[in-house]
Amino acid sequence: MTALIPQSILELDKLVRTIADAIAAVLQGIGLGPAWVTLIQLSIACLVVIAFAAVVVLFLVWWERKISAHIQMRLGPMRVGWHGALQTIADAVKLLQKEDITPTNVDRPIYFWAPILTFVAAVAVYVTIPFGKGLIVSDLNIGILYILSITTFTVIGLLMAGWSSNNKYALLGGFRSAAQVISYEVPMALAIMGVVMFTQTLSMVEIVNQQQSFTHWYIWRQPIGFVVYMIAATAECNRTPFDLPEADSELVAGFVTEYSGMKFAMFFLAEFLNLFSISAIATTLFFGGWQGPFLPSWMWFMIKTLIGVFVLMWVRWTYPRLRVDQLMGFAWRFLLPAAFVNLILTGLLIAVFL
Amino acid sequence: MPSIGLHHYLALSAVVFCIGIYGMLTRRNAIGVLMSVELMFNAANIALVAFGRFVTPQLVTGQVVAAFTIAVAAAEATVALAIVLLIYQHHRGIDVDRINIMKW
Amino acid sequence: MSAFDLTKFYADWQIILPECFLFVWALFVLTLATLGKKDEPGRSGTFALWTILGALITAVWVGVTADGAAFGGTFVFDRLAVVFKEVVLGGVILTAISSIGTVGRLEVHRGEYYGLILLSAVGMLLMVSATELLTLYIAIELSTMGLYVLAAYHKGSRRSAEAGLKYVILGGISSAILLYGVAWLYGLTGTTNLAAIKDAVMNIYMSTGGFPPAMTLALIFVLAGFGFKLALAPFHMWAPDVYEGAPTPITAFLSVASKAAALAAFLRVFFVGLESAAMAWTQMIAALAALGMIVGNVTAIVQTNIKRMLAYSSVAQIGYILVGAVARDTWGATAISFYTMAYLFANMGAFICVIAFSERTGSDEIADYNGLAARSPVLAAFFALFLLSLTGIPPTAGFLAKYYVFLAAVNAGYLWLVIVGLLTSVIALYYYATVIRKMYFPSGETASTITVSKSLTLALVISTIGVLFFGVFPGPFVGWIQNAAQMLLAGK
Amino acid sequence: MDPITLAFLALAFLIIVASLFVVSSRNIFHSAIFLILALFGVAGIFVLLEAPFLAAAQVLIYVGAISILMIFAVMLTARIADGQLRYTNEQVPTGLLVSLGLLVVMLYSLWQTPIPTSAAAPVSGAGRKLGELFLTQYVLPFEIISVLLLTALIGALVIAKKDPRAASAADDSAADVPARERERAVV
Repeated sequence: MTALIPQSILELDKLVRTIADAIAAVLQGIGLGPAWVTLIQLSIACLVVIAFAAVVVLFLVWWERKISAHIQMRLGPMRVGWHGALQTIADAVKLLQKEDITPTNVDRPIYFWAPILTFVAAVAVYVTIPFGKGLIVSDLNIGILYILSITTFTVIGLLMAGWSSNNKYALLGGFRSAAQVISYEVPMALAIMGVVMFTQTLSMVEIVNQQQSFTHWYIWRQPIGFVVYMIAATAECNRTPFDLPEADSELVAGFVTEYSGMKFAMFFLAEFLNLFSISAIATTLFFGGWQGPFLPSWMWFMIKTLIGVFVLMWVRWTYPRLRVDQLMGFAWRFLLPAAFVNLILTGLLIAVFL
Repeated sequence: MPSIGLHHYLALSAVVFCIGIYGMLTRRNAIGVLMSVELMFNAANIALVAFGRFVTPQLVTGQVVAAFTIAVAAAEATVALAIVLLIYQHHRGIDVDRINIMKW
Repeated sequence: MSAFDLTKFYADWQIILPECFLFVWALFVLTLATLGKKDEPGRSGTFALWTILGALITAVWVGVTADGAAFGGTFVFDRLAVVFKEVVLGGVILTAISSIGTVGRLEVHRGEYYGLILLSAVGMLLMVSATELLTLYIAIELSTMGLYVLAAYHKGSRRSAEAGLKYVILGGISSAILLYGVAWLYGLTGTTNLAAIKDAVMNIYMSTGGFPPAMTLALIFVLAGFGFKLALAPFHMWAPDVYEGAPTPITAFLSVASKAAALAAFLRVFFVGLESAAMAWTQMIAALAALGMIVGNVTAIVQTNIKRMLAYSSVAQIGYILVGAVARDTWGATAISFYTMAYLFANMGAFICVIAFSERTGSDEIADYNGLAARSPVLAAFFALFLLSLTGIPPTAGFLAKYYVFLAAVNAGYLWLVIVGLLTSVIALYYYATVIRKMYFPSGETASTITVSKSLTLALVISTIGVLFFGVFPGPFVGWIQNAAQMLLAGK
Repeated sequence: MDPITLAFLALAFLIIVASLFVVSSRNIFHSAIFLILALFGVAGIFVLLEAPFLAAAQVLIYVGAISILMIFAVMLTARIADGQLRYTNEQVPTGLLVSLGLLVVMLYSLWQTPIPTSAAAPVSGAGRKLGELFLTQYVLPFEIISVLLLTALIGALVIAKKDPRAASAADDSAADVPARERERAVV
């Protein structure tokens, strides 16, 4: 048992494989068909991913607070745990204990489901992210397209929240947010298509496999695509400088105005889950995913992704917010043409050199 | 329970289509009517993909047609909703029964 | 993947040159519309006109030089396509000329008006040539998409907005029904290519000795979808409202050009693709044609608005046209094509008269046509001529058209349908004559004189030439159309 | 019962119930949400029919664009309080009769129609195949659909763009939403 732990850190994928096989053996022992076995394995994998996501969020919230604090020459949370490391847990416990207020005139079923939908959509993205060699819940052959389509549910969640709260700030916030997300989704999808044109596949694992070495990273072939993706993705998850939907100074807190307690926590969680997943997708598409020397694959993946997250946080605490018309104008007048140009250049490159 | 075959999918598609017809006949709200139309489009898509899967599995014709249909539905919804907004500016409402300066 | 075949590529794109031409220039017109600070009505209109003329010439040129199929048999440029493309483009030209006044009164988006007409025309041209259900379906959608917008183009007018809404909702429903029919046809035959569908239907018939009920149902769906597009009774309920509310040039456009294109598609689908299933649809078409003639003509009597009257009259006209379809032979196809051509000039002309009248008086009421002969003898004479052609009085093209259609039906043994047609023609004569009587024998005093703008006069003259020329010298054209119909039915 | 059967039944149930709510819900916003549910169910059916690419496209365009557009229109034209108004017209009996009659006829004719099915395995990698077909066999419809989308884009802009002189004040983002939708559809 003691020998298992260091091995598991180094070769997590083998460990996972072993556990999965063990489960399969047990299930087959009960007498279930192969389809059922796969289904149950997938469900367990999903649960594991959800647990992982929870841990990631706990860490990210703390990290963001520390980074923002240090950017602003403060210390940030210091009391609970080492450098406040356990602060998030304390906060989470507090949030869960808070009274879950439902205002009187809300559209109840919609009000109830909006945060759940947003949260589920955020988690569902993790299904096709390759966390390491063999560490993927399900390698769909439409992987990246699946991610694009699942994220659209986030918008629905925002709109549901904005509408059902029966509050003009919430409604405006929901509107703005939805308009923003669907505007930036177009250049984002186009930027991703640039990579897909090279890879000739939509499968995330395949995309990673094609970036064997440092020089094969797609960022070298898709610099414009990468920049467009990063900007659009930042806007997608409503972070500064694109955080208009929640602009506290104008809209109170946008679509989350009327939410409290557990439901608010879900929106909060979803936001950080999205932050991590856009960085993870960038890692997979542009930085070779889990490929890297010496270290175990999952560790490479985490390092690259967390660097990405750090950059996003850095940007957030450095730049001011855009105006709403600048926001739309930027998406349609600059980002979209840039994405198209990238697509055309990519096509030419492939036609000429490949 | 026999295994699920073409006829099951077609039956589902027929049910959805008829629900769409019902909605189109009874809805008062213009957007409600458009939603019913979307249901009908989807019924057709289910039928197309099911036929494609079971009748010509080696070709993907059904899927091709369905993909085009989705795009057509998007275009149509865009124009329709733009006109709905225009109507709203005129009538302050989008109740199809009240939109009757001309005899329907 | 096979290597890129440049020769084939050129051959394919040469066939759809008219469409490409129209599309590229439509883009140009649209760009032009956004460039100028305020777009003058004349500029876009002139460009649009030259564009359509160019497309017309291109269509003739392609028809002469590159006869054949392209894109793996999904698109053909046969003689039927030439005939109907010229008809459609003729309708578009007349629409563009008669729109100049209407567009001049628009405050914004003048260029886009022409752009949308051109884009819609692209869809119509494609409809005429499509021999594959998917291509056909999307072409139909393209042609109606522009029309939805154009129907609602008078944004300040409630009626126009209402027309747009009704058109887009019913258009959506009809396209969903059509698509459902297409889906089932595809499922039952395993293909979307009309020629292949023909064979598959034949096989089904040979092997089972009949048509499975699902095939009949699919036919009904397809027929209903086309019925909506053609404003064929009982699927015509959108037509009067849309006709009344839409800007009048657009009314003319969608009552003529879009119907002509839909008829060409109808011919291809029913005379070619579903030819083997003729037994299943002939009776249905006969019933619908009779219903159309009766409902259209009877309802037209009580209308007080000229546009609504013409709407119901065109419901009846479609009924007459479909009388030709029961023959489902060369003669039937010829009669339908000829009728479409005659209908183009007569109906278009009638609508242009309505435009000319309402431009000066702002009214579409039949009562206001009282004493038009005194106010503007020329306009009244034109209008009377077009109405007579719609009724089917010699020597107009309308007479010959009706004659051919009825002849085809008699040959096919549908005497009762012809009798219905003749009886309803009498009703038609009654309400057309009422208008003519009002114009020439006014009751009460008449108002000031009416002048007709130059562009509208040009359009009226073109229409008149069409109505009279095809009524007096039909010979060469009928021969040409017959040839086209033969080639269509022979599956060439 | 194997998982496929179970999944089909569950999805069919979901689609039918959601569709019924779409056409009968008193609150139009709820209708929109149920429409999304139904459309998502249809995407599930596509997965069962081994058309995953289409399922993703369905979600991306229907859920991500068309439904959002609908919700936007609902938000711009309705209020929560409207939920209690009459929501259907007097045609309910007719509608029931027509749709149930049509359903019976359709189901009967399906029942009576033998459809020759092929037992061959569906083509693998349908997404790639689809892409190839779009640019070879179906290049013409593919080009037409882009013209169609352009037309819809221009049309929607012309219609929804506020007249500089029109006094009516609608919400800010109404005008450019359709444009976005069109672009999404292209993607």
